[in-house]
Amino acid sequence: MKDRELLQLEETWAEPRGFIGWFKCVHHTSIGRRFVITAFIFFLLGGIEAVLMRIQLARPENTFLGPDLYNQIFTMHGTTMMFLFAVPMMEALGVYLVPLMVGARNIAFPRLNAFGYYIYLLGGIFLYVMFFTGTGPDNGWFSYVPLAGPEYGPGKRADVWAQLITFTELSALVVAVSLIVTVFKLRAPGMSLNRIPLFVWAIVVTAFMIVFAMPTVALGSTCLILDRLVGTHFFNPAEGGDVLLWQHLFWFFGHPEVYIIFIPATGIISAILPTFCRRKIFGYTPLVLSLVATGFIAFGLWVHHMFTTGLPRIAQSFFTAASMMIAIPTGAQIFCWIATIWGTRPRLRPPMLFVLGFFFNFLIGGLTGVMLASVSLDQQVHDTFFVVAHLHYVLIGGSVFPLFAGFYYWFPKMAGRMPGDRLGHWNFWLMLIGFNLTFFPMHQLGLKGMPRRVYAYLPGMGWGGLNLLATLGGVIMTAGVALFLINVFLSLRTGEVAGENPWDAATLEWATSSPPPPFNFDSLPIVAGRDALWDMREGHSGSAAPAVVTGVRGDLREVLVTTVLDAEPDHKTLMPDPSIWPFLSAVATSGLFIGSIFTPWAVPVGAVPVTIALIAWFWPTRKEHLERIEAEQDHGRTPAPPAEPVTQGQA
Amino acid sequence: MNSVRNIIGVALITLALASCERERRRFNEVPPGATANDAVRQSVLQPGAPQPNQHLKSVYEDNAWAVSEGKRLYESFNCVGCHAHGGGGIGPALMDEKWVYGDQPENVFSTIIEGRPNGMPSFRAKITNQQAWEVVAYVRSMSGQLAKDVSPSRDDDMNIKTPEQSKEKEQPVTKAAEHPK
Amino acid sequence: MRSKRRQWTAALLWTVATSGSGCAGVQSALDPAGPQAARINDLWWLMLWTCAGVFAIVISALVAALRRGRAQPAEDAETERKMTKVVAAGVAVTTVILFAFMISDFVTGRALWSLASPDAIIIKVTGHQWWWDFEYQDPIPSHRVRTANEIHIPVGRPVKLEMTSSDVIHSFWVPNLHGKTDLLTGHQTVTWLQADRPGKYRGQCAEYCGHQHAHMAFVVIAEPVGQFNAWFDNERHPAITAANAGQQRGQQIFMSRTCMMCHQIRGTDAGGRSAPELTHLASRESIAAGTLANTRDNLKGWIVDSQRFKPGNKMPSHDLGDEDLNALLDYLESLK
Amino acid sequence: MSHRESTLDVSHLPGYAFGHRSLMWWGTLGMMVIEGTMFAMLIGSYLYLRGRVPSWPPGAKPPDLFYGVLNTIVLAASVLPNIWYKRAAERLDLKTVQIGLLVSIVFAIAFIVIRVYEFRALNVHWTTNAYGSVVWTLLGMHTTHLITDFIDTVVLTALMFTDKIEGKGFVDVSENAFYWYFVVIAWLPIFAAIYLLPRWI
Repeated sequence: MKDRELLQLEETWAEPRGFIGWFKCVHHTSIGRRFVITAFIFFLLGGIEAVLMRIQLARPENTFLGPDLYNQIFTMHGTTMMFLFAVPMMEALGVYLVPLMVGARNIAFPRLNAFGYYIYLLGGIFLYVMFFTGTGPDNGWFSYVPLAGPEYGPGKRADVWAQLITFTELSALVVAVSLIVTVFKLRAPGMSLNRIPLFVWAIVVTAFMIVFAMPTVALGSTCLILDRLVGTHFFNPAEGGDVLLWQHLFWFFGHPEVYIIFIPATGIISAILPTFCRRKIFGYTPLVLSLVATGFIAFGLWVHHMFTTGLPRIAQSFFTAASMMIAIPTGAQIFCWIATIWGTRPRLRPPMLFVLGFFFNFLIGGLTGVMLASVSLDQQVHDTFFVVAHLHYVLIGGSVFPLFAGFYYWFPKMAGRMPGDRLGHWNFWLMLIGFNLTFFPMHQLGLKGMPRRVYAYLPGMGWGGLNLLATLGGVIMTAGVALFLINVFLSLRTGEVAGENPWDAATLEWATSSPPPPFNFDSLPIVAGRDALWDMREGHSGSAAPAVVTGVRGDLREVLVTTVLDAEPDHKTLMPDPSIWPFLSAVATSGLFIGSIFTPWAVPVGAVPVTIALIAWFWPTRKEHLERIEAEQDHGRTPAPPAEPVTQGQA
Repeated sequence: MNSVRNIIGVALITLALASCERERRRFNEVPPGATANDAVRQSVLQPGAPQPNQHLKSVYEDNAWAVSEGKRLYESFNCVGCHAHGGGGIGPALMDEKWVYGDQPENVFSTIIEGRPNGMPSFRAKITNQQAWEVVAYVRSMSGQLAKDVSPSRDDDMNIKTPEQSKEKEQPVTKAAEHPK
Repeated sequence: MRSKRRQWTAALLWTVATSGSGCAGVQSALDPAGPQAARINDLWWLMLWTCAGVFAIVISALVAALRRGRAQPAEDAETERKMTKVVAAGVAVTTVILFAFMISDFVTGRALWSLASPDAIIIKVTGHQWWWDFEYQDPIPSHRVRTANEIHIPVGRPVKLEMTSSDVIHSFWVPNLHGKTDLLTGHQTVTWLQADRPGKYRGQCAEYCGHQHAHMAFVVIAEPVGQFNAWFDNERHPAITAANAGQQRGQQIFMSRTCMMCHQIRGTDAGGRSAPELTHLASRESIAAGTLANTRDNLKGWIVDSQRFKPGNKMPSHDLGDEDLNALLDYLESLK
Repeated sequence: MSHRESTLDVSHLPGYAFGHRSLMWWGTLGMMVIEGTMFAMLIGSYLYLRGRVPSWPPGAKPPDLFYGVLNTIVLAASVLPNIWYKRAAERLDLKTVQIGLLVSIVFAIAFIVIRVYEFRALNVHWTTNAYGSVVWTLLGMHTTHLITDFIDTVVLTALMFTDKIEGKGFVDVSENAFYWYFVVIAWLPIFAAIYLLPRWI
């Protein structure tokens, strides 16, 4: 690539500067980086809430937090971790990495992706502003009716929770659609379905689960707000409604949600293991099939959250079977990973350490999960600290540990510098020991009868010692996370400069500079095999530069669109220019959402600015129009009449 | 430009304070004027120029939890028996604009504590002052006197009347001279 | 080397946690006193040791995978084929174990429901925000006994609990006897209990139900049939008439102040249903839903300022004079 | 892509494409799946609530059929102009597209007006009981889609009457028609739920 073309690309794809410019960015790396940082800040906030809870529970009948504040804090902890950290963080990694891994210049719908981020950001700010003005939700992250209903949930607390759900699931849905279309239509030529990296497979399966699960909780939270503000009777038992309808709607989303959090973590592990074991992943096809199987079965086992509500026993036994069946694909994945590690003596750098930590913790979480699948045992341990231990072993052990592995693994790509190795080891060991000290005693607490979400417990129950141990563990784990922060800040300044491919990995994101330029690749790569970079190196050991695509205009934001199955070049299209309108639409939509808590008239009135902003977003500017005309009539060819018959059939 | 910023700042602070107050859970604070206040005159007919009552702002009127407690007590003390859900029956309607013994919080408080002729029992010593002030706040919300975001929504029972939250604010009229219903 | 140390810490942690602090406990699922809790306890130990075995095997496979082999392994087809067979075997074993768990669960489940019998004692349970209302059902209305936060059951005889909630969702759970069952507004859920050995079995609400969810406990007292019948007859009688002057004055205060608006004492004209029934308050061990021992000081503290013990509960605070307060306490302590 | 040469020239490829080859088609499909799941869940809740009461509809007459059937006919008929201007768009025939869009706007106004009468003919208010709530929410959700797609069509029509005509514009018009098919097809189960189920179950 000659310098002149590189300069032209640089100038065409440059991201706007300045304060206002910040809100106009549309490139997936700038939006993805903000997404990751915002989600991590909410992770820290959720962690602080967890520490406050642990301090209150350290001693029987502690008075550090009163019941009202404790209930708000445990709800904020659950809501922040599940809706503001876990799902957005996994999607953020997808937004940053998937376009790079499939060899595209940008995500499919860049402005829609930016809109999704701003809705998520404004939703998070809205929740925390309401929390600090005393309106923090206090009905749990599941917000069961009738406690969250109009009669027993006075004030606006339950509405704040329900509206936050509307924010986060709108953001998740929008980003999920962008990710799916990116993977289906913008892959580099040659990347057929069986050459897609496993991390990208995981993100696609997650995106599909989001698209099918999130609308259910959107409907549920809308019905709850209608019940509370407009006087409908969805959940009013006296007027034909049913309190269990809320539980069904919530958990039909709830269980896929926890797999939405877990499956990207399996993708991270499948991306890290080949690099550190220096061999191709063992069992690519079984791993992909396991991902898809987990995605499907996840929708069939939500009633195991409701085993104690007296549903007919035949229904419960079906869900027991489904809950146990889902352990098979997960087991297959673990066996394939161990087979990948077999005999390779991997380099134990921080990413690999966190993956090994994942194996240790997730196994305990998975096995207790299988125990919880049985109705009779679940009747004893449901809604006790045994379940708190299980969920933290699968969420922290199963998702946060691989996430930290991913942070260390992709930190050179995002920041251009290597993360500190020694601090990395300290961070890992403190988190591993702190995590196990905090949550392993909770299995015992649950079996000794300590229910969940209690702000205090009587002295004579025999729970004091284990709770104190858990609190100490919590302090150690917090120290571990603090070390991670220190490591990040230190490495940003003094870390050694990381080249294009510090770990000698195989996926395409390592084929460009770190951090990648706003146009990702100097020239679009052509994929030769499943492990793109390794195959290129072996295949072209002798000849010149690896195969690339030419003919994509450098003076316009033009990208190559390829077919779904075999990623053969199909046509070219223009990516939209940076624009302020996605941000303004997000602000208008937030105004509508927040206003509708206080008066139903905010919906029709608020819809006007939203419509205006969306129309302005869509309306092509003169510049965009001229660019499109030029791109479509490139080299004097009139817009190709749709000769190919294949396009006709799709009415 | 900074005047606009000031206005927005002030608006946000007042909003924050309002929502702070609306959401506070006052478990054991006894409200001001909780002592039996017998300085309340029922009638506007007084020798000389009529002196207005010493108006008393009950703190429960901005507190959503206290008003919902008032609603719970309104049902468990069987006020429903005579006043129904505000529509009235044996007792007068509480959701309309007509008030015989005054609509101000201190008037309603003394009506509950003193009792009234034609059937209103006296609840002196039968309910604590905190409970009485909570019921007062709820009774005033039935005719829409309270802010919309403080008044309670519908309850999980048969849907008899519009929730206090969506009740239009009535302009109270004290018909002391008129023959009480 | 490092992974070896981690394997040791895992084994150490596991044994310390499970055996160290023992299985006894005031409210423990591992200390069964009834047939159902015993069956679930057996299922628990079966699953625990199987899963511990699976955990040990997989972790040792991982450790072996880390230690074995050369830096640059040859990915020849032969090892790949062998590896595929091992992984397939692993998945097959996983499926078999899961199937075994499922069958054992179904068998245990059937046993849990086999207690249903016609001559069981039927108790109607109504959950309120933050206390339990129990009513022993009887075909003769006058024999029905209503009590709060404490129930007595005869040893060895099944008890049927027909449960519903009057406000939010609660969950009835006494770990020593059986698993939990939710109390749902607008639904009636049923559960069966039986105690095989006499004793006091504490239970607690297990579904988050608001401010004082943490202090919504109850006690199930299992006793031989003779003691149970004696208790039941006493409960059936209305409250004893006040004997001495102090108690009469206490009763007069009870009737003239706020107490009669919410509480019921059978045999007097205090008939409030929105608070625990006090006809035989003195015969109970605890007050405030299992939070405070039933002593004179606790009762006094509870009446004067209940928010100090359970902030947010529905019992109002009272500023009675000392002498009125003592008379009231005398009366309440006479309600055997 | 059988043989591998060091560079692959794609400069000859067209600048836009219709149908499932375009990104917009997949984005619209994503939108449909999301809305479709929400409608399916709402109808699922409708059937769940049906199971909670002995007789259906509880304490109310079933909605009058007249306006519902009329609107269904108008909706079904509105598919015709959509097919017409979708084909014209794929032929890049601007004149026909402009006329087709205007006709579909007339249809859109027609069924939004009829929809107002439908709401009045439901014979139940959303605060009456759970049946009323779920019926109003079902009809309300579908009406939101009618209005949003009506605004989409108006904006596209306005664009087609400006001088900013390009290939991508025609693709957007084609996808708008494609989304309109979803709004019509989604109406059928909702129509059955609101108007027919109260009479059958």
